[in-house]
Amino acid sequence: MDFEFTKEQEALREEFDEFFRKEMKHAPKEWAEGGLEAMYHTDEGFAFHDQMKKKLGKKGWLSRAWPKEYGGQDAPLIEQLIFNEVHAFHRAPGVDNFGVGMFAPTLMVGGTEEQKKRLLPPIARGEVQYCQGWSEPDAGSDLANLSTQAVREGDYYIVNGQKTWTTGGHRADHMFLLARTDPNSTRSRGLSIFNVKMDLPGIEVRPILYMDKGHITNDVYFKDVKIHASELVGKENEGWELTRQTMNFERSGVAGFVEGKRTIAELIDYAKAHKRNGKKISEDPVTRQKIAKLFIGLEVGQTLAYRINWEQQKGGLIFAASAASESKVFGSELSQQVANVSTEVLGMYGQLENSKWAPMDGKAATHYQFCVAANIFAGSSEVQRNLIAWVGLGLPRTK
Amino acid sequence: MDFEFTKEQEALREEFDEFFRKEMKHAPKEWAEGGLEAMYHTDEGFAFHDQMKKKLGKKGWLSRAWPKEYGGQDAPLIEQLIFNEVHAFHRAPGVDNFGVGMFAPTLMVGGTEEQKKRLLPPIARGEVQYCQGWSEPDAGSDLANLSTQAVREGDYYIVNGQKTWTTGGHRADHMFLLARTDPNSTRSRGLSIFNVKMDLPGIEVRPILYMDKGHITNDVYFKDVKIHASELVGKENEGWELTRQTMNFERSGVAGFVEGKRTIAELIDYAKAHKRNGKKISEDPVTRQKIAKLFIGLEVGQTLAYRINWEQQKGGLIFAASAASESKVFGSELSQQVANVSTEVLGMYGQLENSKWAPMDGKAATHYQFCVAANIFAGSSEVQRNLIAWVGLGLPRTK
Amino acid sequence: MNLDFTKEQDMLRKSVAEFLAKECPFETVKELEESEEGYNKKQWKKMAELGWMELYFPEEYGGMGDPIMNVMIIMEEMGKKAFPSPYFSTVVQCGLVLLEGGSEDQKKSLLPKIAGGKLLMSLAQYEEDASYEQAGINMPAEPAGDHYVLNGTKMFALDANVADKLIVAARVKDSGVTLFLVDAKAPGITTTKMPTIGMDNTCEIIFKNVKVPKEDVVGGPGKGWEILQKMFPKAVILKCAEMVGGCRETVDMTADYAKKRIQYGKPIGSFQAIQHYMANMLLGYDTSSNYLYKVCWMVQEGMDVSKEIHALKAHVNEQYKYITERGVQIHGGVGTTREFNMGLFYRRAKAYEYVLGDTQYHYEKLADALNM
Amino acid sequence: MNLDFTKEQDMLRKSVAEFLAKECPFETVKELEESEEGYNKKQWKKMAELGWMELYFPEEYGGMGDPIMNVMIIMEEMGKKAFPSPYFSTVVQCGLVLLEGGSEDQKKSLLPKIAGGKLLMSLAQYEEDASYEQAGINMPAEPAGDHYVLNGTKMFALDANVADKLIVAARVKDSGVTLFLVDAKAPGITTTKMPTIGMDNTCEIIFKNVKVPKEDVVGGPGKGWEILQKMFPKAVILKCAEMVGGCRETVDMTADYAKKRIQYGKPIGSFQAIQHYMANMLLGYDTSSNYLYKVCWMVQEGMDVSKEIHALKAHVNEQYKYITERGVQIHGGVGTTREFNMGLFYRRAKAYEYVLGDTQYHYEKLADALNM
Repeated sequence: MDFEFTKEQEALREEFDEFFRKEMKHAPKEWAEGGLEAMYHTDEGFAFHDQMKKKLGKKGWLSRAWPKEYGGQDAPLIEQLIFNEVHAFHRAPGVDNFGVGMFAPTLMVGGTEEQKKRLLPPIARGEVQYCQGWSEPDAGSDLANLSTQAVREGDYYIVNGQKTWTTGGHRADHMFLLARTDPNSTRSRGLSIFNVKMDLPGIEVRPILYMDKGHITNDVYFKDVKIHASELVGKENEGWELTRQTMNFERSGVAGFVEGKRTIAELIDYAKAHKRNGKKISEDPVTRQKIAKLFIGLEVGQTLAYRINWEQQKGGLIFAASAASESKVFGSELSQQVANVSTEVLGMYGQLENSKWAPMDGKAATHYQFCVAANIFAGSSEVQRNLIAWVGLGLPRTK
Repeated sequence: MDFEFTKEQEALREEFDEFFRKEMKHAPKEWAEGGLEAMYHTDEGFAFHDQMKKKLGKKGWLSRAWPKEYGGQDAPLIEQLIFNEVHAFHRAPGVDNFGVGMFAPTLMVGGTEEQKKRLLPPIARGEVQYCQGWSEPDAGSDLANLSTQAVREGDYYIVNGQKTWTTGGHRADHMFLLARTDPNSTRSRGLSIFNVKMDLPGIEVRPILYMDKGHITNDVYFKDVKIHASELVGKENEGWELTRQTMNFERSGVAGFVEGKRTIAELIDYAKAHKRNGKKISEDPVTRQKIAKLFIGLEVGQTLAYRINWEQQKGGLIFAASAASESKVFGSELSQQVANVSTEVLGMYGQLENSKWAPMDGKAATHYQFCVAANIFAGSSEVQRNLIAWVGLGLPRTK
Repeated sequence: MNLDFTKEQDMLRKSVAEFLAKECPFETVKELEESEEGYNKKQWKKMAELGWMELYFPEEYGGMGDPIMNVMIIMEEMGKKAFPSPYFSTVVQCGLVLLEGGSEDQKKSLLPKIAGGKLLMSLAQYEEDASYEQAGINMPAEPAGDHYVLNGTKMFALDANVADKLIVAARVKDSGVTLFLVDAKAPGITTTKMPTIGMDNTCEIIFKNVKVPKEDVVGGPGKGWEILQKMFPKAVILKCAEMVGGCRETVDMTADYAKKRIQYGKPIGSFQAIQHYMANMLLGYDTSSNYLYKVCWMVQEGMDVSKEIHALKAHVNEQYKYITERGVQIHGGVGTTREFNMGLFYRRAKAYEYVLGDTQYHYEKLADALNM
Repeated sequence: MNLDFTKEQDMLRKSVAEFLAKECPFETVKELEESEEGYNKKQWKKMAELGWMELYFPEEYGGMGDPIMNVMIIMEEMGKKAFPSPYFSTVVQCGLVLLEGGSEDQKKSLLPKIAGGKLLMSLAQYEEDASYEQAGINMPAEPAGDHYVLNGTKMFALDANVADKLIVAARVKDSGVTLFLVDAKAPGITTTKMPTIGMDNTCEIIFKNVKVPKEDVVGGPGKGWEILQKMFPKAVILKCAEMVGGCRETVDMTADYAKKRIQYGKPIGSFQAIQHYMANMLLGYDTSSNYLYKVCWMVQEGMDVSKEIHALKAHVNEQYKYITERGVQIHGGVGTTREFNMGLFYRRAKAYEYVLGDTQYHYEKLADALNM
C-alpha cells in the first residue's frame, strides 16, 4: 500500500497550482463570498467563470481524463483528483460540472459518433455552458417520477413540461434534459436524454431566489419546444439506464474536503489574530476542540476520497458507488459543521454578510445559508444513506 | 401559570425525604453501583428492596394516588410525582414498578371486584413482587406479534410458549402475562391478560445474563401451565385494549431526570476535588461545557415531566401519550450522555467497575453498560419516535 | 401547581396572533426585511394602540402593570410570524433598562412615550471584540464640566438606524460601566446598518466627540453593568419566547408539508427518517416551551434564576437552530428559497443566537453558576 | 499511489483470521475474560510459532524485519475476534520501547525472548492522577549506589499480572522521566488486577523499596519520555488497527442480524431508521480504516505524523464507540447479553479509548499540532 504521488504527479500539481495562484488574483470582488452564488448570481462572477473555463479549455485540462479518441489525454483518474484538489483549494471557477462532469461522460458512453464529434469538443474547449434538466416539481428525490413529455413528431420531439432547481439555467446555453418519451411508462422506464439549446422557442427560464435572495437555480418551462431527433442521446426510452453507466468518472468528492481545510486554516488564522475578553480566541479550549474535530473529519474524508478514486480507477464500481454516497453525505454534513463552527468561532461577527465588517469576506454567514442546500440537492442525505445501506451493506431495498 | 408546590406538598416532600435519608443508610454495599443490577442481581440487593417495599406499603405510599375504593388515598398525581422525585434522588428501592405501576392500574380499570379485592391489597402492602410477561423472542418491538397461547379447557387456561427479557422474573412471585387466547387472531386482537403465580407447575425461569454478567432478565418458559380462569383480567381477547386504558397513571419519567441531576452533582464534586495535570478537573472548559449541557437536558426534561404530569391530571391523554414517549426517549438518551460524559470526565478511572479504586462506586462504568438497554427496553427509541410522530404530530402511520 | 394560562392570557395570545396574521403576512415580512427601515410605522402605531407596549410598565408610567408572562405571550406570537419590529430593542431592552435603572424623571418622560409608540430606542452595548462581558465595554466617556464626551465605536446595536434615542454603555474612568441616554441624531454620531443573516437592523454606531449632559446618565456613573444585569434575565426570556414561537411555527409548517408532499407514491411524512427528525423537532419545541414558561414564572415570582437563565438561552438557541435546520431539510429545495417561508426562520435562528449571548457563552456561564 | 495490500499481506491476514477463528471463538474469548490470567498460554505459544511476535523486529534480534503494516494487519484481525492476549503490552508497547531505546545488550537478550513467546512484559506508565502527559509521571526513583530504589504506585498497567518483566516510568531527580526494566516478581512489588469494563488485565502495581540495578535503565536517565514518544505513534496505529477490526466485525455482524431479524413482518434492515444508522456505521468504518492505512503508511515511510496520529486515535475512538453503540441498539435485547457477542465489542470500545490517550486528550494535542 502506497499513498505517494509520483514525481510527475507532483509536478502536475505544481503546474495547476501556479496557474490558479496567478489567475485567482483577477477574481472580481463578487467572488470573495464563495460558493455557487459567486458563480451564478452576478454578471461579474459568471464572466470570471466563463473566462477561466476557456483558459482551462485551452490548456486541455477540462478533458485530461477523457479517452484520447474523444479529444482527451487518457490521463489516469488520480490526475483528475489532483486537479480537483488544486482547483478546490483555490476556490476557482472554470469547470462546468454539468457539461464536463456529467453530460460529456453520458455522450462518451451513449452518444453517436456524430454527437461526440459535434458536442464534445466545445465542452472540452470550455465554449459552452450546460445546465441539467432533471428535477421537476413532483420529482425531487424521486427522480423516476418525471413527467415532462417528449413526443416524437417526424424529425422532432415536442417537449412540454416543467423542470425545476435548474442550477445556472439562466447562464447556460445548453441543457441536458431527461424527459419521458414513452407516455405509457412509469418510474424509471421510458425516459430519454436530449441535448437542448436553451434559446429554442418555447423555453422560458424563471428565477428561483435563494433564501438570501441569491439567484442560482431556476424553473425552466417547456411549451411545445421542438427538439431535433438528432439531439436524442442514447436509445429512446433508455435514458435512465444510460445515466447509470457514467459512474466511473472521478466522483470522489475530494474537492469539498480540500476547500474545507482551507476554510478552517483561515478560521485558525482569524482565531490566532483576534482577542475576545482579553484572550486570543485560539486559546479557548472549546474552540480548539471544535476546530480539531473539523480537521479530523476533513482528513478522513479526503483519505476516503483517495480510496474512491483508487477503486474507480480499478473499476471497483460497487464499492465506489457506495463510498461515493458516503463521501457525498459525509462531505455535505461536514461542510455544515464547518459553517456552524465558523459562525460560532467568529461570535457576533458570524452573522455578517460580505461587507467591510465581515471577517473572511462574510463566508461564514453565506456558508451557513448555503450548506443546507448541499444536504438536499444532487441526492439528499436521506437518499444517500438509503443507497449506502442498500449498495454498501446489502440491506433490503424497501421504501 | 404557576409552578409552585403548596405548603402541604412541600411538607410531604420533606416527609418522603426524611424517610429515605434514614433508610438508605442501611443499603448493602451491593446497592452502591445502582441500577437494576443492584436490585435483581444479588440476594442482598433484592432483600433490601423487599424490606423497603414492605415499609413503603405500611406507610401507604405505594398506593397513595389510587382511588380510595381500591385502598388508595385519591392523592393527586402531583403527589405521586413528588414521591417519585424523592425516591429517585435517593436511588431507593421498594417500588415494584410492574406491580404498582403497571398491573395495579390494569386491575383497577379492567379487573372484577373479586380480583381487585384479592390482588390490589397485597400490591399496596408491598407483599408481592410482579414481573411482566409480555416480550417474546419474535415479539420485541413488535409486541402484537405475540404467540404464547392460552387455551381454555374447563375452568382453566392451558398456557404454552416462551416469554423473554422478563426483568426480575427470577425474583418475582407473580407475573402479569399477555397471551393469545384466540388462536385464529393475529396482531393485537385476541390477546388476554392473566395474573399468574410463578410457582405454578410448568413454569421455568432461565437467566439471561447481561453483557457484564449481571442477572436481571430472564427467559420464562410455559409448558402446559394451568391457570385458573378467575385469573383472567378484563375480557377475553381484549387484553391489548385494556393495557392502553391504563395510561393516565403517573408516567412523566421524572425519576430519570432527578437521578441524573444527582449523578452530575456527584461528578461535579469529583471534578472539583481532583486534579489532573496540575489543574482541577472542574477548571477544564471542555469538561465544564459538557456538564453544563447535561444539566440543561436534565432541567428541561424535568420540566417536561411536570407538564406531562399536569396534562395527565387534567386528562389530556393525547398530549400526555406523545409527551410521555418524548420523555422516555429524551430521558434514556440523555442518561446515555450522562454515562458518556461521566466516563470521559473520570478519565482512565471511567473504566473501573465497583472497587476500591473506582470513583462514585463504579457507577460510571456500570451506567455506561446499562444505559444502552434503556434505549431498547420498554419501547425502543425507534418505536417512541414513531409514536411521537404519529400521535404528537399526526404523521401517517405506515411502517 | 397550575400549568395553564389564564383565560385572559389565551385571549391576549389570540388577539396578537390575529393582528399579526392580518397585518403582517410573510410577504410583508420579506418586504420589511428588504426595506431600509426594517419595520412598518403604521403597524407600530397600531400595536401601541392595542396596548402591547405599555403592557408591563407600571401604571404610574402609563402602563398596565401586567406580568412579564403576558409580554412573553406577545413575543411568542411575534416569533411565530417572524415579525420584524423594534419591539425587542425599544420596549424590552431599553424599556427594562429605564425601568430598572432610570431616574423618576427619565421614567416619567420616556416610558409613556415608548408605551405610546412614539419613541424608538436602541441599546448600544457591544464593541469591536464582540464580547458579551462587562470587560468588553471599553468605550471611554470622559467627564468634561457638566457633560461627558463619548468617543469610539459600538457594534451590533439593534435598530439604532431607526431609533430616536440610544442607551449607550461606556466606561467612565474610576467609576466603571455607565449608561448614557443619547439622542440618536446628536452631532458626531454616525449610524450604519450592517448586512446580516437576519436581514435585521443591526448597526454600527460611531461616536465622535458626542456630548452627553450629566443628567442623561442612567442610574449613576458605574451603575451600568448592574442595570444591564437586571434587564438581562427578562430580556433573555422574551427573546427566547420569540424563538420558541419560531420553533412552533416551524414544527407546524413542516408537519403540514410532510403530510402533503408526495414522493415515491406516499407522503414523505410516512418515511421513518422524516418521522424521527420530526419527533426530535417536537421534543425540541416541547422542552423549550415548557422550560421557557417555568423560567418566566420564576422571574415573575422574583426567584433566583442564575442557573436557569443560561440553561434557557443555550437550550433554546440550540433547539431553534436544530428545528429550523431540519425544517429546511424536510422541505427539500423549497425550504431553501426566498419565496417559501422556511428560510425566514432558519436565518433568524442563527441571528438570535447572538442576541444576549451565544450558546458557548451561556454554557460557560452556567458552569460558573453550577459552582464548577 | 497503490492502495492495495500485497498478496503476501492478504495471505498473512487470511492466516491470522483462520488461526483465530479456530483457536479462539467468542465462547473462548468470554472464558478468557473471566479467567484470572486473561489469556491462553497455549495459544500464545502457537502465535509465537506462527511468527506473529518476531514479525517486525529486525533480523539481528531474531525478527523478520517486516514493515509495521504487517503488524497492523495482525492487530486488525485480532480486533475482529475481540481476541484477548498480552500482544499489545508485550510485543507492541514494550517491544517498541526496547527497540527504540534499549541498549544492544537489552535488545539482544530480551527481543528474541519476546519473539519466541517466552517473555511477557508490561509498561507501567500512568499514576494516580491518570494523566497521559509527561508531567503525570512522578513516581520517584532514588539513586542509591549501583541501583535505584522505586517507591510509589502505578495504575492502569496492562497485563502486569501476567508479565515477567515490567518497564516502569519513574522520575529521577535532576534527570527526569526514566524507564526501568524491573522483574515483575521483584521483592516489594504488589500487583493487583482492577475490575474494568474491558474485563482485561488492567493492573495497579505498588512499589515498595524496589531495587533496580543501574544497568537496567532503558536508554539512560532522563531519556524516558523521548523513548515513550517514539513508541507512541506506532503503538497508537496498532491499537487503532485493533479497534478498526472491531468496527468491521460489528458492522458485518449487525448487517447480518438486520437482514435476518423480522419485526412487523419484515427484516428490520428494511426500516429506514436502521438503514440510516447502518449507513453511518459503514461510513465510520470506511473513514477509520482508510485513514488508519494512510497514517500507518506514513509512519512506515518515516514521515511526520504529529497531526495525523492524534486525528487517527480520536476518530477511531469515536467511531468505535458509535458503531458498537448502534450495533447494540440495532440488535435490541440480544445485543445487551453476555451470550451474544455484541457486548464484547461495545465494552472494548470504551476500554480502548483510554489506551494511549482518550478522545479529549487527542483533540487538544491536535489543536496544538495545528499551531493554534
